[in-house]
Amino acid sequence: MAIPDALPFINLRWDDLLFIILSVVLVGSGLLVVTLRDIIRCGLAMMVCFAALAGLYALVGAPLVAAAQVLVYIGAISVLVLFAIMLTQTKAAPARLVFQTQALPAAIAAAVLGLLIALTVGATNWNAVAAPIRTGTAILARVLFDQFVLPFEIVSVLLLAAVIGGIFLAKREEDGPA
Amino acid sequence: MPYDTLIPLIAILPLAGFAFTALFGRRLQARYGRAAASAVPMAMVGIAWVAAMIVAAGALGGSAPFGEHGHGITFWEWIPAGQFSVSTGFFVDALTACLLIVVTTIGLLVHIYSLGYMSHDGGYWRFFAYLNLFMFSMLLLVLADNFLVVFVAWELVGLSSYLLIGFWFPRRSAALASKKAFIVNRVGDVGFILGIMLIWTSLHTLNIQAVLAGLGKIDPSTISWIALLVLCGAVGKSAQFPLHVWLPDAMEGPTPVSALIHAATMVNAGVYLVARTSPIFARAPEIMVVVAALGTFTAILAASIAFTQTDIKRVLAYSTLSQLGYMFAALGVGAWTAAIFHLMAHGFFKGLLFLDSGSVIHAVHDEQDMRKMGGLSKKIPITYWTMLIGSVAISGIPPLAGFFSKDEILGEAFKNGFLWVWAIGFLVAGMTAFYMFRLIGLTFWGESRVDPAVEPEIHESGRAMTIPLILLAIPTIFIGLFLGLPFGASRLQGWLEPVFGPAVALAGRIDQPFALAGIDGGLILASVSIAALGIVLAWRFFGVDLGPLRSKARLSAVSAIVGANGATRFLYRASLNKWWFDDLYDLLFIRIGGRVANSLWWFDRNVVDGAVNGTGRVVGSAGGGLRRIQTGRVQNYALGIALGLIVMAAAYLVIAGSR
Amino acid sequence: MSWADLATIAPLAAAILVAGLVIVTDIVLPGRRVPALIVSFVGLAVVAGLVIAVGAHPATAFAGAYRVDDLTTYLDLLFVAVIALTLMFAPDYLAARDLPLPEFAAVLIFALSGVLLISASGDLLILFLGLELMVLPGYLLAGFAKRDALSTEGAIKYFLLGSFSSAIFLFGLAFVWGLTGTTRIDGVATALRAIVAGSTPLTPGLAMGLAFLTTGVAFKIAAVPFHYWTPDAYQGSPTPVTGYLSVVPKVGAFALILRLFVGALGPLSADWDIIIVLLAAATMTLGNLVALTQDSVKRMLAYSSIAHTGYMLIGLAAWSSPNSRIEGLEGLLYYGAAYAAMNLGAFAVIAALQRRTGISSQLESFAGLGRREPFLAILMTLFLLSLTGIPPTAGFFAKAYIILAAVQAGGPAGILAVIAVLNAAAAAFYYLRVVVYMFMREPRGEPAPIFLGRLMRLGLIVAAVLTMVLGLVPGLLLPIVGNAARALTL
Amino acid sequence: MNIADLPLISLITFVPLVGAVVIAFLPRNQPGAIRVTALVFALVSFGLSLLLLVGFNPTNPNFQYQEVHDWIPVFGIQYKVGIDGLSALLVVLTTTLSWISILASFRPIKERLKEYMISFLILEVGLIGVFVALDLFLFYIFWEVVLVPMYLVIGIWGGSNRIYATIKFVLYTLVGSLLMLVAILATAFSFQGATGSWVGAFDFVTLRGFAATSGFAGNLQVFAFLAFFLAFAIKVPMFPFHTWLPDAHVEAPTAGSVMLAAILLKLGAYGFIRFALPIFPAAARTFGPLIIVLSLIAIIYGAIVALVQPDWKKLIAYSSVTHMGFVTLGIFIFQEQGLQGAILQMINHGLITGGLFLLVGVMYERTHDRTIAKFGGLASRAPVYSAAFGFFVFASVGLPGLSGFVGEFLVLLGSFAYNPWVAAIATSCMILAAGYLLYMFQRIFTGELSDFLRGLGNHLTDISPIEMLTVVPLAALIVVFGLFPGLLLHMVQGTVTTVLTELNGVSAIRVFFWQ
Amino acid sequence: MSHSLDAYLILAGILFSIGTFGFLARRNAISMLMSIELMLNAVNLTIIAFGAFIPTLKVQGSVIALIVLAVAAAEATVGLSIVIAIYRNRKTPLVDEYDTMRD
Repeated sequence: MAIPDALPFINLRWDDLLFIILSVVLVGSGLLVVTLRDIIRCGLAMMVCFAALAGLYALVGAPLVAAAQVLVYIGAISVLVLFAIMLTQTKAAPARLVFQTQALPAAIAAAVLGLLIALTVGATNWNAVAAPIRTGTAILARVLFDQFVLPFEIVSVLLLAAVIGGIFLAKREEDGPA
Repeated sequence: MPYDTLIPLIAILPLAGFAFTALFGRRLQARYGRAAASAVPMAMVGIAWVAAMIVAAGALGGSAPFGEHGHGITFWEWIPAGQFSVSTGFFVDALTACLLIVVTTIGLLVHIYSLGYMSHDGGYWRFFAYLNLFMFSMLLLVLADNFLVVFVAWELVGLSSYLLIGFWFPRRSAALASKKAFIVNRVGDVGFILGIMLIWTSLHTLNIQAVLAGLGKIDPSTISWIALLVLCGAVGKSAQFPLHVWLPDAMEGPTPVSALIHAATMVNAGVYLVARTSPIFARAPEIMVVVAALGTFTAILAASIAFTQTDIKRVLAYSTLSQLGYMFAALGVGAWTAAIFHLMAHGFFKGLLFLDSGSVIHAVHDEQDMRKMGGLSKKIPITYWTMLIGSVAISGIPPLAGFFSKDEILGEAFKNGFLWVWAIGFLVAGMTAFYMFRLIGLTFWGESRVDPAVEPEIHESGRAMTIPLILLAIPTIFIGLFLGLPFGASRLQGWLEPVFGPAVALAGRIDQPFALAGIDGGLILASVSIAALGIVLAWRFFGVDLGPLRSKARLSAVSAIVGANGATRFLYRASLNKWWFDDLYDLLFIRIGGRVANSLWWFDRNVVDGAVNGTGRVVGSAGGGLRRIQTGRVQNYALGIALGLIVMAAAYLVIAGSR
Repeated sequence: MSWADLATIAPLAAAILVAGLVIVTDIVLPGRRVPALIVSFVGLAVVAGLVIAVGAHPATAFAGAYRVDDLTTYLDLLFVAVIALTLMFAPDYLAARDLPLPEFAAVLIFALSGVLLISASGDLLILFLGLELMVLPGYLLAGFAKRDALSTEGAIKYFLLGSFSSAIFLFGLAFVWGLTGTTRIDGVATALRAIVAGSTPLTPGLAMGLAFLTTGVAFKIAAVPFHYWTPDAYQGSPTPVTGYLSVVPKVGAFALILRLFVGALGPLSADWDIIIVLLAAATMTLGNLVALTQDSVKRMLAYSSIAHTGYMLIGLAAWSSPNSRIEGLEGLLYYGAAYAAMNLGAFAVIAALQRRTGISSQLESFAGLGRREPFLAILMTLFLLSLTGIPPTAGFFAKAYIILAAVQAGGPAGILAVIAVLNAAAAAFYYLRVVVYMFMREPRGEPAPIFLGRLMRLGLIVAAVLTMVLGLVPGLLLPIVGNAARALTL
Repeated sequence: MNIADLPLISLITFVPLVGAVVIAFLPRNQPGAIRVTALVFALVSFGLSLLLLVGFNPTNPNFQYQEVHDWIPVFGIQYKVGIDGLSALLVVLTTTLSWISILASFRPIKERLKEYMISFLILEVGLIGVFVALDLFLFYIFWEVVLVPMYLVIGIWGGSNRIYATIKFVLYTLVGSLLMLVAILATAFSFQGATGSWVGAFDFVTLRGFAATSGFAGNLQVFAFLAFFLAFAIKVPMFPFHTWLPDAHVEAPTAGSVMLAAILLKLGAYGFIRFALPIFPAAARTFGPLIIVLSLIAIIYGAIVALVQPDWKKLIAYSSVTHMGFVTLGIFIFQEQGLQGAILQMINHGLITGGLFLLVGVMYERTHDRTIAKFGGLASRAPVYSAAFGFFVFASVGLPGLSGFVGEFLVLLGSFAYNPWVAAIATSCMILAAGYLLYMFQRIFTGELSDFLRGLGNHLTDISPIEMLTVVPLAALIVVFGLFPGLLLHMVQGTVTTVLTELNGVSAIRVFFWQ
Repeated sequence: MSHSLDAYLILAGILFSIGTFGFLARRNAISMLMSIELMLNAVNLTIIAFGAFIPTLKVQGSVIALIVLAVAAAEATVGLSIVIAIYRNRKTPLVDEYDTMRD
């Protein structure tokens, strides 16, 4: 089966097309995350956003990270966030103002920041190669448990600390005022 | 006893008396009575007098170790400041001797007089302590061989004067007068001390004899400056215009003080200083003119004020000013011997007059206003007669002391070409005679205007007071004859020749032979006549009650003359208000000065300190402003961070781009 | 991973183990405070011992990702001491508020492992993880008094902004990593040296990365204008935590700066030093000015700790001048120790005052302390004088050292010296105002008596002795600090 | 054991500290024991300081009784103390006034006696330390140590506005002294840069030698001198940095005012002579004329402002401004007599103003008021007191024969040699001094007894023997030094010669358009 | 485009600034938390992109991204626990109402 390298008519390569689609989804869902009124929908948009990211990771040749993204973000963090939303929603909350009074300055600042990043990126010679290099899972594993074994262990400590503290903070007091 | 022991004793004894009385006088007086409190100071002054007389005799006689040019003793190096060194020491020559005689004699008599005069005062012991302090200071002044030590004494004299003028300090006027005296004196002292500094920077010594010997080494303009600055000091202490204002007020002190300090001794310090430094002035002829001008102006100014004063002591105070003016005039015309002559004569007769006035005041129960006296001649005869002698002496009637000394001044002025000095001095002689007899007339002659309640209690003072009067009357009569004769080459001239010789030579004064039948006779005649004229006029207006001579006072005539026209009214007011000098100084230094001081203080609080506090406030309010960026809202903070990040990125990009 | 690697990371491992043990102790003996404390203190002693033992032989592990040198040893000991002191100050305060000690100790010791990691990191990733391991427990500790509205408010502010800045920091790290091609610190330095040596201008990407990194660390050390979280987090936190927060994350972040800016980005110092100078000037000035206006002593000390950040930054600015490489770092490190002693002490006194709940840290509550509680008042005075920089206290010598370095550096840093002393003079006002209240004002009403626990008292005495000793005989610490500084610069 | 073997200076310096520690352990409810302990330790220090004079050799130009111990060897910082004539005198002045102040505090201080005495003894430690330190770093430490006890003394035992006054005092002083710290460090570094070694970088003797041989760079001198100048000028205090002084004086308790006036103000002048001139001679020459102008302003301005002060202590405070103006004038004319006069004036001002403040305190104890307008006629109710006060007033006026005169005269003489007009302006202060002091004396002591005083009834007693005991030593010294100033001048001749030798042959630095 | 590092980096930059905007503008604590997650993901994207396009960073990129992922998880844990704790106290998730401490 020979799929042409590039799309007909617009002379767009498949992976480029995929990139564009994923980018649009990413940016679009990202914007939804920060603009939607209903916070639950924000959470859902965030999951979409993370999914698009996972796609991009796969596209650029990091399938393991893509998998991890799906597992950790969509599977864990987003769910966590949704639980938290459930726990902290009062009925009145969504009706109230979503944005700060400083939303406009915030937008401008964010835009300037984005512009700055884009401009610097464009103006910088990164010594990059022309095509993405795939990272094999095997080599990844070897590197992770050899070269990066210390960070790996530490991350586990970090998670342990976070969990211990988190449980303490989040748990309901038996005798306290709830 | 060798002189080297005797000379220091003259000064140290009164100091010891002061220290003793200051420390123990109060307890002695409380426990053993007044006599006990005054015994030590009296004894000290008495012994000092004896010592002074022996020393003076030695010095005037030219015996060893004094010789012609005096004898010095050095004690210890006072200020050893590297190159600068001052030693304390005494120096006695004929000039010192003359002053020693005046100071210790009058001092002793005033001490005796005070035994009576102050006998009812609670601060008796204190008074004697102060008097002793004054004696020490004054003796130190005349004995010192060094300008800086002279200055020390100069200020100590000022201190004692301050203490004595303010002796009755609960009286506000006394306190004010003492303060005024000290401060006005200090004005002069500033000049003096600057002069001392100039002397040292020019000659690197402050020993008086060494300085006088080394004058040739410095240039004339410096000498002029030195002379001018030294003169400042003299003007202050001798109360010459424009620093004359303190002396009349100083009459707030007890009368013995006025006699001793403000007539006979301290005020002579300026004359003494100028005489002592005569070679300096002789080398600065233009400053001599200044001296003469100040002297004559003060003489006539004070005499004109004395015309109308009603306070008996004030009349005498202005008279003192006027006589000091004579002395300065003499110093200015180069008649140094005459100045010292007048100084001594004036010391005795003015001391007498003041003590007399004290006796009068005592008699009329502390009344000083002559308008409330009159007709006292019978009730207090010793006082009356001695005061009359003093008045005659000051008026310049021969053969009393004032005649000789004043006439010598006028004569020298005339002969040395200072005709204006002579003319004014001549006029002042008449004025002096007039106001002195006005005083006599108002006080002793005519009808009594004394408060009827006091009238019956008027009586002559006790012996402690009258004996000094009599003792002082003797030199008042005879000292002129003793010192002033023979005319031309008098005894005093002989004594002081070694002291003033160099200056006279430098100044190039004419040393004409005395001619009784010539010019000198004429001058004598003229001055005696004008004195007589003054006396007669005074008799005419203020009455006379002198044995066979009797006439009523014509006070209405006085008012008529005063009120005759605008000019006379002005002159009267001017005289009465002392030519408004006190008002002028009050305006300048108290009101305007006070305003300046207050505004400077305002400046200090609001501008200088305001800047300090303002800095604090600015910093504080900056903090207050800055704390408001801490709104408490996380998003604001985050925005701040984001903006910071953008700025930082921009900064780094700029930095990177500029490499 | 080899045995040698394990030996080298022994202190870190021990710290983590201790944290775990504390939790286990709590599970075995629930609700008991003393065992947890004993385990903690013994564990800390073991950690300290290991630090010394390992530090005797500088080594690297994990192929350079983890390096132990004299700087590591110095910082580690300092951090262990601070954690120990915090554990001395906290129990009374926590007990009074019915807060559990074991969790507190465990989280605290987790944070310790974070800073141990920072001080020993030879790798950017380790650095980042150390940072996270340091700050995450910090967020938790800030909100430790979870029923207290202020505590949780402080915690969420701290957390949100902290995460924001972590993201920024990480972004910067990514850029630097991308441009230098390595995460190893010495590798980064080598790569940058090559870049600087070339005549090409600094790439915008690198500049951008630098900006993100600077912002990130400036936030962590609470430099103006990234300081906003500090007053709120400090004020809200339980007071012993505030003491901890004002020292460990700050000095830890400075350790990170030393590893990152000096160790890795050192070749670019010509680019970042002026930024540091500006940050330092703004930081001390704003910190002091706003502290002037505070009525709450706790919040005032929060602002003052911002000002102290500024002073410490001077050391960094001085480092970037070749005249004063060593002195700048020495000053910074010395300051860290002095600051730790005096600031912990000062907060501990407030904590002691607040032993009973409901006592505010308003100036008013210090009124008459000199009469009521002379021991506390005198110690507080000592700490405040040291914070002011009055000799012969630690704060003075530290400030003098920093200023010496700045003077040596000359140029903009020299001007910083002058700004610093003017600031110090202004700061005297608010520090001494507390003294005024303690000794020169009388309390309103009848304030309740204060009970000092033995541990608290001991801790205060230790802090005070350190404050004095570091000022009187700075020579004790100077060689150590000198070695630490040289370890970094050579 | 030989006296020379004892670390005499350290003993003198730290004996009061031992006293402070001892007092800290005394029970609060035994005020008598606390008082006596404080006095005893101050007296021990005083006695030891007299030993210092006994063994002092004025002909030896070097610092004597030196003690040197390494302190922070990395920077060559040492514990190095020693004295020359100048510091010896100031040390003895300090120890003298310390025990007098403590004695004078026996009755007035009833509250928090323990803390008070501790503060005072620590204050003494700091003050002595400043005068004996020969290491710049050590000097700075003692310099700052002085600040804290004084801050507490004013702030705790002071008057109604004490907190404002004490904070102003501390902040003002700190601004100057911290800049001085920068300058000290810069100087040390500059030395290190020139010699390549930290050894001696903080050692005064070494720095002085370096300044005399190679000399510090011009811009360093200018900066460092200005920083030193600010610190010292604030302490002196020179116009326009003087405004903390009236506030501090008015609010401080009696003994605090005494120490403030008598010793603390000397720190600045001492700093000028000891450090600023020898180490930065060229810069000193550069700014000399400016400082002379400021001194003249201080002399005249302080006197004029003193004229209209309504508060007893404030008046004396402003008189301090003018008196210290003489000191700075004497220093900065760089002339032998001027410098000697300045040093004399420092000692004399300590004795005289110290005495004045003690006496004001005596009356404040009885009246609890210092408003001059409320007084009047005191001399008739308290004659001994008035006499004592009068004595000190005239000493302050500069009456010859008392010590104040010699110092003032030498300063004036020196300034006359420098420039007659300078001398003329300064001398005119003699009139003003007489003016404000006698005006004060007149208002308080003469006239009728005021209603306010009459209202006090029997509380208005004359001075008590203990109070008399506090001022008699000062009065005696004033007389002795007035008659035999050589006692002091011989002591400081070496210092003066050394300082001036170092200044000679150095020319001013050009700073912008100046010089 | 998909073969260009710049494209990925710019995309990451956009995502980062979207996150920034959300963080600055949203009132809800959880929204802010989500915004932070967006920003962290932007960083991760950057890291992955570098790893993919720069040969020397080849394997590292993925590893680092994984670790960052874990860190993000830890942060989220802590954050959410704090949010829950404060919600118990304040009964509102709106962060801008937590302004008891200010000035």
